[in-house]
Amino acid sequence: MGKLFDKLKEDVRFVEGFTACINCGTCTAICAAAEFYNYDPRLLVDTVQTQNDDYIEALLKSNTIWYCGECMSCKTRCPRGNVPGLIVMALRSLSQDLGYFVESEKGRQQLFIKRVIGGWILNFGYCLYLEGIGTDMYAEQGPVWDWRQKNWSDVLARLGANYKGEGPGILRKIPAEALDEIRRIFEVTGGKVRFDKIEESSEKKAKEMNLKFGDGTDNEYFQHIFSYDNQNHNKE
Amino acid sequence: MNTQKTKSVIVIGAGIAGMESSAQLASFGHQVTLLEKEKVVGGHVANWERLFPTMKPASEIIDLLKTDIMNNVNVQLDAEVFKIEFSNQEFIVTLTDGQILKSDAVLLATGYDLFDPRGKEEYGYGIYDNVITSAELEAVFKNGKELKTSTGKTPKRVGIIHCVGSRDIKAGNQYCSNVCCITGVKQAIEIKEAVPDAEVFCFYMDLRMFGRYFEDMYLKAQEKYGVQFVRGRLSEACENQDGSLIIKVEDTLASKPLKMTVDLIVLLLGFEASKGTTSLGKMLHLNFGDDRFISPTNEHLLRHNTKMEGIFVAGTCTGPKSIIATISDARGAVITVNNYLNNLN
Amino acid sequence: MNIEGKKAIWKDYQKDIADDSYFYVRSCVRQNFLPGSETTFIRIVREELGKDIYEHPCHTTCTGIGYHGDIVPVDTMMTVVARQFALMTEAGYENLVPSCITSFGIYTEVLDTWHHFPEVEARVREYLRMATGREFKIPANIAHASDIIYKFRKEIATKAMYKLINKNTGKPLKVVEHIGCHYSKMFPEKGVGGAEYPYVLVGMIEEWGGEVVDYPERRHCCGFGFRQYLVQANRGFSISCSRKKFESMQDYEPDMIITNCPGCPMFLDKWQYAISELEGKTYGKDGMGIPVFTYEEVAGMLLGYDPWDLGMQVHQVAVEPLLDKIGVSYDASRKYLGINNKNLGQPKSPNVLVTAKSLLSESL
Amino acid sequence: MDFGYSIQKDNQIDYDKSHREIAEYIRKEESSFNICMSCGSCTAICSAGIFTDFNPRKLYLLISRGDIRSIRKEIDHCMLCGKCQLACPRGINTRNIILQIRTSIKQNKDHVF
Repeated sequence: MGKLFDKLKEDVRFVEGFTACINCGTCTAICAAAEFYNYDPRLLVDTVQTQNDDYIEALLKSNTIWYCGECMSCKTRCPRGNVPGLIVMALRSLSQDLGYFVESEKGRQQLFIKRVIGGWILNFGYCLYLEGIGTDMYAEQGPVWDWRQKNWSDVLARLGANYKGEGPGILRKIPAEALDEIRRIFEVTGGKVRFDKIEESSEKKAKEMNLKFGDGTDNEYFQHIFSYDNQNHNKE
Repeated sequence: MNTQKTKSVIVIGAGIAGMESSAQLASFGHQVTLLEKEKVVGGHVANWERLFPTMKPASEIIDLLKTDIMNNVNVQLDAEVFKIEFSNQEFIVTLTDGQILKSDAVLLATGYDLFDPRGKEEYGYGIYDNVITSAELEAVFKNGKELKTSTGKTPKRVGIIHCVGSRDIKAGNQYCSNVCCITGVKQAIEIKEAVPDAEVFCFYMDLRMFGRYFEDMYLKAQEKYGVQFVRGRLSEACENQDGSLIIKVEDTLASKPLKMTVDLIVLLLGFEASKGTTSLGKMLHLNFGDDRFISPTNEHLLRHNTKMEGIFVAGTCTGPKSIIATISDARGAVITVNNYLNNLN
Repeated sequence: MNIEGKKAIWKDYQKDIADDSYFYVRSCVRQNFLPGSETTFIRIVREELGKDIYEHPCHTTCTGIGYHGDIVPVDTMMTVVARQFALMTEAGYENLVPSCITSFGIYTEVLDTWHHFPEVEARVREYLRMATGREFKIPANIAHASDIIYKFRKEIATKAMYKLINKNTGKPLKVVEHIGCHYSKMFPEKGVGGAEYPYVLVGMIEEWGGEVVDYPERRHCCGFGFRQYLVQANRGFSISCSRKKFESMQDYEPDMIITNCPGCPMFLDKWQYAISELEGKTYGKDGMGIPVFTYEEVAGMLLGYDPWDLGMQVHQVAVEPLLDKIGVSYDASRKYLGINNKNLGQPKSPNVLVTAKSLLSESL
Repeated sequence: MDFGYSIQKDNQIDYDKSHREIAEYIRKEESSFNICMSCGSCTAICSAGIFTDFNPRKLYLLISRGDIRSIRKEIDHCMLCGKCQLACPRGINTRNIILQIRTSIKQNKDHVF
């Protein structure tokens, strides 16, 4: 039994989501990622099932584990009670903890999610925060969103929000002591370690790729991982 | 010894296992009573039209078995067992109608029920009109009806789904039901015979062609009838506005999701321990396997004995079997029961 | 289609939904994109249904998008969830009502994991103590906000001014219901109606006079896929998923789409715009697209609330055609105004997708 | 308008819209095409498969499903050595199938490819 497989078994989601796979393809048949990427959850589970370190390491360094959208449609259907979606989540966590994620184009995108979503969580207490969502980076949000963003405080007020306000309500200012608790939780539970590892591995990789690395969103590496697509993720 | 008094046995369930074992036990000179809760004998096989792999009519088998039990077996129809007790060296079987029967031994041939496909919600049985079961298709053939969709059209494309209620932990049945694969091949051929222009697809996980001539049938289905086999389990079926259905599977050998419209879906239903098998087995405190079928004393050598002395088992109450296997199993049970009765004094 | 078959399944998935005293936890996506829906939910629960619903100012995100974006470790997510439970316990509530499907899925998953792995719960309790000194009780009941509206759909129907009926033809409106994946795909028994034929929205639609469309890609994900939308390079996946649904539903000519998930309505709305720009293709009639609503917006609309108080002006696909079909009265000139009729200008028109405004100017 | 991404093609085989002309042609010309059981003996022994990702088993399968998006470039890998024919447990005339695929591609290329 491989060391990496043993590591996966330390993740409760892997224990919940992995039983012997019968290779029936029920998961792939309704997998959205299998429709639009070179991806087959059945094969992914079958690879993990080999318990072979070389195969699993290759998987952890590949684009393959980053195609899943975590919709969990596979959980409903597997006749053996597997959850490919949970197995993917365990693989992604391990890939980041080992710093392997930067070895694949899709994996490197974790820095974007860490800085944007992670930043919003720790600084505002929200997973999303309107001030960072503009049609410059999210063009599909369209003209109505542009209008709303130009007038956000007025529109939010009309829709009964408590934007940046005290007390309860929509987009209220979350009290500093609450945010401190969240940050302490991240320190105690390994969230901060994960964040630091993502930064540190990404910085190394940026050097290797000769891309300028810096804080925030306005640097070469960050812009690259946000927008670069080698156009080879869907052979068809 | 000819001084020995005749011994009696009650056989419960007049499917093919019960009929065959009753006839043989009678031929050994025992006094046999065969109880059947339905109004007719023959069990599931009586509802079948033709049998794999010979394509012989099922009625032929049933008729032969009937003639065997006609004279020297006491057949009681509409006879449902209420309780079974053992006191002073004999079994006392009480029927739901109050009738009381006594015997030296009891042979359970209580068989199986077909899996209820409504348990696979995503297959849409009972919701989408053109999703039917293998048993319903068999009835169409048996009644000499034409194969039509719910809207009366002749199907142009039919999907046959293997392993419905078998090899499915979520459906509560992890085991293989043995006969569905070959039944699927048989019914695919029959559909092509009925509607030669129809495209027929079998969606399977493994094709378990274990019996004599099974592989030949599979080859014939491909070679002569152009039946197509897709290795992939049905994930979901959805209905189109015209009542046709969209099937979603992975073509696992191509490693691609596959979607196709079919006019008719046939679900190959797996076996489950019948209600009778379950209730009588529990009443008699017999052992059950994880598959909820009755466990004999020894799976290899004592396949017909149970932990209760004088209680024996035959046929599919100990797990899914083909007709061929069921008949052999019934005959094996006969030897075991016969030895037991002869050693009583 | 045999509805009796669905009814039999719905019977098997009756969910216990608390009757009063709700502890409300908000949705990050909706606060940012569809705030009017949360305002409307609280208004309906308090004013129409007269229920007690409490919101703790110190509650935060459940980290759901970060967790499913895989930057937040499972233990971190669980401890943040435990903190929400602690706030509820301290406030003396035990009926949790998340406004978000991702959160609902996460709360359900956490409780399921703790049930099977008590040692994990013990570990998380210790983490929470170390980080915050807080303790918590397991919620007695978890119901998604849409479960509450479902539970009281009949009360809402009796108070409603309108029905989901075309006032000109008298026929029921054809409604596509879209269920957020994490509502019941992970734990079918936790969702009203289960995973394959969820009833939570169907129940509302039937009760309010509409007719549900069961189309082949009904169960398909909208395509959010967390990282798949967040990162621009991956959005081809997201838009393709929604497009697949539109292609599958268009032949049924639906009048509207109703969803119970925060992200889905935003995506099903915005992707219609993006598809029209990329392919020149629009769905629905007159090139105006198929309007997309949250269940609160629909409830509020039928109760006679002003569409612009519900927040329908922030939709990209114009809602006016649907409002007109039902006969909802609204003041088109107030659509883009702020409080006290403050003039906020108007959004630009897209290149392809027809908006109510440009339709108006054409008719002039 | 450029959003920085584009709508993806769908990997899902849509059997209702797929191109089965090639399969129909081959079934006519080489009926042993029907009896393949996808055992993979041909692929295991295929000389071309050693150096390229040519996979005769998969090729036949995709053709019978009408998913011919990739076969045109695939088919030229085959060197017609005929080893597959020796390996096939059902004696399928694999060599002739390849030849027939090539002919039918020529015949169909205008409206299929």
